[in-house]
Amino acid sequence: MSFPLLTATAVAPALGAVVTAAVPAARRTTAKWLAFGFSLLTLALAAAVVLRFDTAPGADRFQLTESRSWIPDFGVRYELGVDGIGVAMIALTAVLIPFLIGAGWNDADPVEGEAPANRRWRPTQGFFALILMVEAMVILSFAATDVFLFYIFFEAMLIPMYFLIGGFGDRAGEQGEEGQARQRSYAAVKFLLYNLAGGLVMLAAVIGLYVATADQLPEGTFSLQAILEARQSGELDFAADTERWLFLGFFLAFAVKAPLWPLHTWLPNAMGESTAPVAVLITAVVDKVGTFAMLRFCLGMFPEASEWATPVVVGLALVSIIYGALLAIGQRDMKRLIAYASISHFGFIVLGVFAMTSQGHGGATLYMINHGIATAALMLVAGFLIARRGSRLIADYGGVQKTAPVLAGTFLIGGLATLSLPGTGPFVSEFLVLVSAFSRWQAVGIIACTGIVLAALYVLLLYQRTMTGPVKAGLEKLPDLRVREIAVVAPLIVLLVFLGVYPKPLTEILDPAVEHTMSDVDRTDPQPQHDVSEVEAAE
Amino acid sequence: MESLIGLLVAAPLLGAAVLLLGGRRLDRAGHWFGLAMAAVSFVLAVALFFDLLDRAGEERTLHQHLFSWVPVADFRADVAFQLDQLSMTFVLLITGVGTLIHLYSVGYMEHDERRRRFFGYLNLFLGAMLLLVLADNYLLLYVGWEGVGLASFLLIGFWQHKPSAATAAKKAFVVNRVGDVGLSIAILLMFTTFGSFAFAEVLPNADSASEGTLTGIGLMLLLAACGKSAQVPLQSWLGDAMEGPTPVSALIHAATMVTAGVYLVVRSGAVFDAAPDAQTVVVVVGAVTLLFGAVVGCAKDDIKKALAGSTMSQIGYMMLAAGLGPIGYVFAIMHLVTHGFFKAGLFLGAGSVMHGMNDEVDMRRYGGLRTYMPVTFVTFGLAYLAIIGFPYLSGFFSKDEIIYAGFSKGGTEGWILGGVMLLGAALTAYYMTRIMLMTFFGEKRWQPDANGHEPHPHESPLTMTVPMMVLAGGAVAAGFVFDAGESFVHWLEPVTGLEHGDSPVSHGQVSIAATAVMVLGVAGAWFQYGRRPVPVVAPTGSLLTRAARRDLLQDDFNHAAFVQTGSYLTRGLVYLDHKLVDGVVNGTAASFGGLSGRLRRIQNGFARSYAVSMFGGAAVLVAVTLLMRAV
Amino acid sequence: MSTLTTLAAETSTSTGEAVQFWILAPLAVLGGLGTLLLRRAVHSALCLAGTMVLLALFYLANGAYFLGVVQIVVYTGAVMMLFLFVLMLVGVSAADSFKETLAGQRWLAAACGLGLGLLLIAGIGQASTGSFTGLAEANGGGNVEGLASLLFTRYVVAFEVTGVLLTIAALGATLLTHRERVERNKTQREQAEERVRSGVQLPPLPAPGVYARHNGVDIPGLLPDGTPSELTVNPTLRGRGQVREVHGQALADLAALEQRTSAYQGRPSPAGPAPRGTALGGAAAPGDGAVSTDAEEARK
Amino acid sequence: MNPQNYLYLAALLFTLGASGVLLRRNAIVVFMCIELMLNAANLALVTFSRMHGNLDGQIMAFFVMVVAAAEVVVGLAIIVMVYRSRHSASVDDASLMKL
Repeated sequence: MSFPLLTATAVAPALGAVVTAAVPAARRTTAKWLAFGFSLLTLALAAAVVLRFDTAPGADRFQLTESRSWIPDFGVRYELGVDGIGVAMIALTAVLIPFLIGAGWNDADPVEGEAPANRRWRPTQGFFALILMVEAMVILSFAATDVFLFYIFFEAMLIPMYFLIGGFGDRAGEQGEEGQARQRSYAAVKFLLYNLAGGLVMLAAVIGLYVATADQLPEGTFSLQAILEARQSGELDFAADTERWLFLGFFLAFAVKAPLWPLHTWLPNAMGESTAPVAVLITAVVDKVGTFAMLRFCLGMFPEASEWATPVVVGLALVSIIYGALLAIGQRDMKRLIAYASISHFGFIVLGVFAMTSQGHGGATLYMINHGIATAALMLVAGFLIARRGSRLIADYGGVQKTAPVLAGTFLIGGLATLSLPGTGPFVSEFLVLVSAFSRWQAVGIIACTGIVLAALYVLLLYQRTMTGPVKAGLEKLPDLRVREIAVVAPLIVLLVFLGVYPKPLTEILDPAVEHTMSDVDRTDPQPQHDVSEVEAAE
Repeated sequence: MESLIGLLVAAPLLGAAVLLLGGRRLDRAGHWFGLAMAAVSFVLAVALFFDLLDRAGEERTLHQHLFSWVPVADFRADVAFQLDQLSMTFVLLITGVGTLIHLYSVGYMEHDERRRRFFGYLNLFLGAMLLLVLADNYLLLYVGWEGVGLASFLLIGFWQHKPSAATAAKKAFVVNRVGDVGLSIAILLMFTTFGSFAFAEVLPNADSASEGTLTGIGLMLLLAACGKSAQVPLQSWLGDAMEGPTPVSALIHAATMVTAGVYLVVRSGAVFDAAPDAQTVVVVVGAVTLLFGAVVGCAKDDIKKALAGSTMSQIGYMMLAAGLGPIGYVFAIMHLVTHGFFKAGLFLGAGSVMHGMNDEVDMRRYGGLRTYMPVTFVTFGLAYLAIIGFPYLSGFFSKDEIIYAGFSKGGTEGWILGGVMLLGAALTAYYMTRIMLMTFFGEKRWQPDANGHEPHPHESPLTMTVPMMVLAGGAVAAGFVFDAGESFVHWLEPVTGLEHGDSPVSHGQVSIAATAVMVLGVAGAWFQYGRRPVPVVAPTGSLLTRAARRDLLQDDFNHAAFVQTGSYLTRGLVYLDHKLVDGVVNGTAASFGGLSGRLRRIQNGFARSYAVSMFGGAAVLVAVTLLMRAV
Repeated sequence: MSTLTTLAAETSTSTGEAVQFWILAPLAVLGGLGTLLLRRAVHSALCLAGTMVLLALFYLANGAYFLGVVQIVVYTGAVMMLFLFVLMLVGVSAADSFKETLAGQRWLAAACGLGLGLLLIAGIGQASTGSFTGLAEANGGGNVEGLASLLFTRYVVAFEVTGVLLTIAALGATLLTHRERVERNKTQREQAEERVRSGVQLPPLPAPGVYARHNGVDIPGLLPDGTPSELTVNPTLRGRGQVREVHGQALADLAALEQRTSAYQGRPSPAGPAPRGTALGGAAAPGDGAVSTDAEEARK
Repeated sequence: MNPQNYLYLAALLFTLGASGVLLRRNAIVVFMCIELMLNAANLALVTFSRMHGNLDGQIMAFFVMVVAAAEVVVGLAIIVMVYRSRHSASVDDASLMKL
C-alpha cells in the first residue's frame, strides 16, 4: 500500500491543532505561526493530492484510495478515496484555511485591559486549534468513501464549530458585552441543534442503508464504492419506498448543512455572531460538505429517489435563490446580508446538483469553489471594516472609499464576484447552473435568472450605502487595509479572476467525476432541438 | 495579422490593470500611459483595417482562437475573436473616439486627484467594449457586455462622494442587469436550440429552428439591447448617468456603449430576419424611444440631460432601422457612426462649456457664450448642424437613409414609420436649436454659484479643444465619405446583407421633406428662445412640459411599481423570516423546554418513589415477557 | 442423613412433605406480613428471623441440606444478630408511624406489589411443569460433597471473587463506621476541673434505695427529710416510667420502727404524731445506721 | 403435592418484601424487607434445583447468601453513619436525589 496521502492531508491539520493548543498561554504569536505553518503544510499535501490525481480518460473513478478494516462486525471500513469533485473540494479547503488564519490573526487575542480568567487562559491557541480541527474533519469527510466514516466526520466537525461560534464572537455587536454573549450562545446552540437534528436523521438512514444492503448483498456494507458497483451490476436494487426513505434521511441532513429554505435560519445567526474568518469557515467550507454530499451520496446511491424528489428539491432551491436574495436586500447587518446572499447561492448549487446534467454537476462543483472564494473575499474585507469601526450595521458606514480606497476597492471586487460578474469565477459556474436548469425546465431557468438582478441589487446597495456618499462621522480617520490584510485578500481576488478567465484546469479535473455521477443517475444531457452538427450533415 | 486582434483588446486592459494596481506613484504620468494604450489600440485597429481593405469582400473576416474557456461536456465556450467589417467599424469608432476622449480627459480631469483611476476605468471600458464587438460567440460577448456595464458603473459613480452619482451608478447597473437577464436567457435558448452559441454555428442555422424559438431569442436579445441602449422600457438610467464626468457621457453614454444594443441586433440579424414578430417589436421600441427621447430632450434645462434625451432619440432611429431588417442594417450602423462623431462632439462641447462655467449645467444660467469660447462654439455648432440633418453634413445622409428605409418598409407601416421619423427629425431640430440658442446666444444669464464664485467663462485648453475639432471635422465629413460611391454600404454589405424595399417615395422627396421639417423645428425653437429672452427660472409650462421634465414620469412609475413594492416585499419577508420560519423553530424548542420542566417534577428525590417506579418497571417487564410467551 | 437423602430422592413429594408445607407455608407468610406490618423494628426483625428459620426448613425439605444449615447459621444466626445490634444502636424502642408522607405512595406501592405478585404467580402457573426430576442422583454422593465439587470446580472463580467481595465488605464496613478521633482525650484532672467549673454535683451520685429492704435501682433514695432524690435513679428508667414510687411504704416502715424503739425503751408512745420534721430529723441518725447494716446484710 | 407451591410461596414472600421496601420508612426495616426478597429468591432457586435435579440452583442460592451477607454488612454500616450524622434512620429524610 502506497503512502496514505489523504490520511496525511487530514492528519496534518489535526496534528497542528494539538500542537497549537499545547502552546503556553504567553506565546500567542508562536501559536499563530504554528497554526499558519501547519495550514501551509496541509496546503502542500493537498497540492500533492491534486498532482497525484490522474485525469486521464481511463483512470479509475476513486483514486488515492485507502482501505482498512475498522469495525468488521458491521462492515465499517476506514475507506478514503477521491474523485475529481472530492479533489477540488479538498483543494478549496486547503487553500482557504491559511487565508482565514491570516485574516483572524488578531481576532482571538484577549481584549486589552480585561484580566484573563486564570493564567492558563489561552483563547488564541484555542481559536486556531479549533480552525485546524475543523479543517481536518472537513477534509476527511470530503475523502471518506465509507458512509459510516463520512457520517462520523460530518457530525464531528460540529464540535469545533460550536466552540468557534459560541466562544469567539466578533466584538462589534449592537448590544453590550453580555448581550453579545447571549446572542453568540444562542447562535451556537441553534447551529448545533439544527445540524445535530439533521445528523441524527441521517444516522437512522445510515443504519437503514446497512440493513437494506445486508438484505440483498451477501453481507451489509457501508462502502460507497461497493454500493455503487452493486447498483451498476444490478445485484443491489432497493425497493422504491425504502430508497425514498433512505434518500430523505440523507437529504435532510445535507439540506440543513447547506442551508436550503426553510432550514436556513441558523446560518444568519451563526455568520452574524461569529468572527469573519469563522463565518467564512461556515459558509465556504463546512456548508459545502452538505452540497458535496448531495452530489456524491444522495445522487450516487439513490438515483431513482433523487429523481422522484427532484421537483420538490428544485422548488426549494428556487425559493432559496429568490428568498435569500430578497432577504439580503432587506438586511441592516452586513454579515447577515452576506449570509442571506450565501443562502441564495446555495440555492443555485442545489439547483445545479438536481438538474442532473453534466453542466449542472460541473457547474455546481465549480460554484461551490467559486462561491467559497468569493464569499471569503467579501466577508473578510467586511470583517476588516467591521473591526475598524466596531459595528456591523450598514447604517453606521458611508463614504469609506474616500478614506480607505483600497478597502473599498477590494470590497467592490468581492461584491462583484458575489453578483457573479463575467470575468470572475462565479459567473462561469452560475451560468453553467443556469444552462443545466434551463435545458431541463425552461421556466425554472428563467426564474433562476431573476436571481441575477436581485444579486446586483443587494451587492450594489451594500456598496453604495457603506462605501460611497459623504464620509460618515467617526470614519474620517478610518485606516486603509494593512499589509497583512492585503496579503490575505489579494490572492483570493487573483484566484477569482483566474478562475473566471481560465477555469479549464479545474473543469479537466471535474469532467470524469461528472461523467461518473451522470452514469450513476443514468441520465443523459438533453440534446439541442436542432443539433447544428446534424443540420450540417443534412445540408 | 490575426494575432493583432488579441493585442487590440489586451492593450487597454493592460493599461487598466497597470493604472488601477499601480498605486500613487503613477499619479503624475498615469493619464499619459492610459492615453498611450488607447492610442496603441487605435493604431492596431487602423493597421487591421487596411489589412481588411486589401482582402476581397468575402475574406474580410479574421478569426483568432485564444483558448478554450469553459469546456464542460458538450458545453463549449471559447475565448475567440472574430473581426469582420461590422466589428471593424465599431473597433475604429471605439478606439478612435476613445483615444480622442482620453486626450480630452487629460485636460478635463486635470484638477481631480483621482485622475489616474479615471483613466484606468476608461481603459477598462475600452477593453471591455472591444471584447464585446470582437467576440465570436455570445457568451464572450456577454462578458464584454457586462464589462462595459461595470466600467459605466464605475465611471458614472466616479464622483462617489456625491450620493446622486452613487445612486445613478447603481441604477444604471441594475437596470442593465435586467437587460443582461434577457441576454443570458437568449444564450440559454440558443444553447438548448442549437447546442452552441457561437456566431458561426447559430446564425447560419438560424432558420433551422422553429419560429417561436427564434422569436423568443429575438425578444430576449431585444430586452438586452433595450437595457444597454436605453430604449423604452429600460431607458430610465441614461438621464441619471449624466452624473458622471462629461468625457464619460461623451464616450460611453453617447458614442459607443449605448450603441452596443444596435450592434447586438444587427449582429443577430439572421435571427431577427427569421422572426418577423421580433422585428416588429424592435421597430416599435425604436419608434417609441425615438419620440420619447426627443420629447424629453425638448424639456430638459440641464444641458447634459437634454443631450442624453437626444441620444436616446437617435439610438431610437438606429433601433428602428435595425428592426427593418436588411433594408436598414447598414444605415443603422452608418447613423451609429455619424452619431458617434457629432454626439461625442456635442458632449465634449457641453463639457467644455461646463469647464468654463464652474460645472454649471443649467442652460438657463448660460447665454451669450459664443464670444467667450469661440472654438467650443464653432465645433459645437458644426456638430449641431450635423445632428439636425443640415444638408450635406453627416447626419443628413444617415438619417435620411433611415427615413427612406422606413418608408420603403412599404404599406401603412411604411407611412407610419416615415411619419414618426420625420416628426422625430423636427423635434430633433427643435431641441438642438433650443440648446444652441440657450447656451451660446442671447444675453448672459450666469450668476455666482453656491459658494459665491462668479464664473468667468474662458476657452478650454488645447487638449480639450483638439478632440472637439477632430470630432467636428468627422461630423462634417463622415457623411460625404460614407456616401461617396456608397462605400460604406459596400463595406458592410457582406456581413449584414442589403435589400432595397419598394419605397412609395423617392430619395429626393425624403430629403426635401426631412430638410423641411428640420427648418420647421429650427424656426419653432427660434421663435420660442431666440426672439424673447430666456427666463432664468423655468416657467411652470404645460402639463406635457412638466411631465417631460420628469422624464415623462418614468422614474415615478418605476419607483411606485418596483422600488416601493420591492422594499415592502423585502421588509415583509424579513419580518416573516424572523417571526414565522424562525418562530416555528424557537417555538418547538420552547415547548420541549416546558415539557421537560414538567417531567422533572417526577424526580422528587425520595428513594421510595424511585423504588416504586423500579418495581413498576419490573412488573411491566414481567408482563411483557408473559405476553410475548402468550402470543 | 440417609433418611433425608431418601426423602429428597422421591420424584413426587410425599404427603408428609405436603403436610409440612401446608403447615409451615402460612406461618412463613405470616412472618413476612409481620415484617411488613409491625410498627416496632424489633418485632419486624423477630418476624423475619422466624420466616428465615421456616425457609431453612423448606430448604431441607427440598434436599438442600447444606443451605438449610447455612441459612440458620449465617442468616438467622449472624445476619439477623447484626440487624439487632444496629437496631440497638439506633434505638430499640423507636416505633415508626405508619402515616404515609408521600402522596399516592401507598396506593402505588399496593398496586405494584399486587401487580408484581399476580404476574409472578401467573408466570409460574404458565410455566407449570407437571413432572420434575428430584435430587436423587445429584445428592447421591451426599449434598455437601456435590455442592463442594461444583463449587470448587465450575464455580471456583466466582467463589474466590465472593471471598474477595466479603473481605472488601468487611473493610468497607469498618472504614465507614470508624471514627477518627480529632482531639486527644481529657485527663482525669481536666475532667475534674471541668466539673468544678461547671459546678454540678461534685461528689458521686447518691445510691438508690433505702432501708435495707429495698435497694433496687428503681427506687429513689430518700433525703433526710424523707423526700425522694431525683439523682438516685437512672434517668433512663424514669424516661421509661419504670421508677417505683416509694413514699407510702417508706413512711409506714418508719412509723413501725419508731413504735418498736419506744416499746423497747418503755416510754409511752407520744400522743399524736410528732411534728414531721422533727420526727424525721430524729429518725435520721439511726436511719443511717440501719442503712449501713442493710448494706452489710445485702453483702452477705 | 407439586413443588411448584414452593415457587408460589417464594413469589408471595418476594412481593411482601417488595411492598415492604415501598412502604416502610425505617431504613433498617427496608433492609430487612430486601433480605426477605433475597430469601424468597433463594427458595425459588432451591426449588428449581430440585426440579431440574442438579445443584447449580443451590450454588446460586449460596452465592446469593454470601453477597447478601456482604451487602448487609456494608449497608448497615452506611445506615449507622447516616444515623450518626442526621440522627434519623428514615429513608425519607435523605431526599437529596434530585436536581
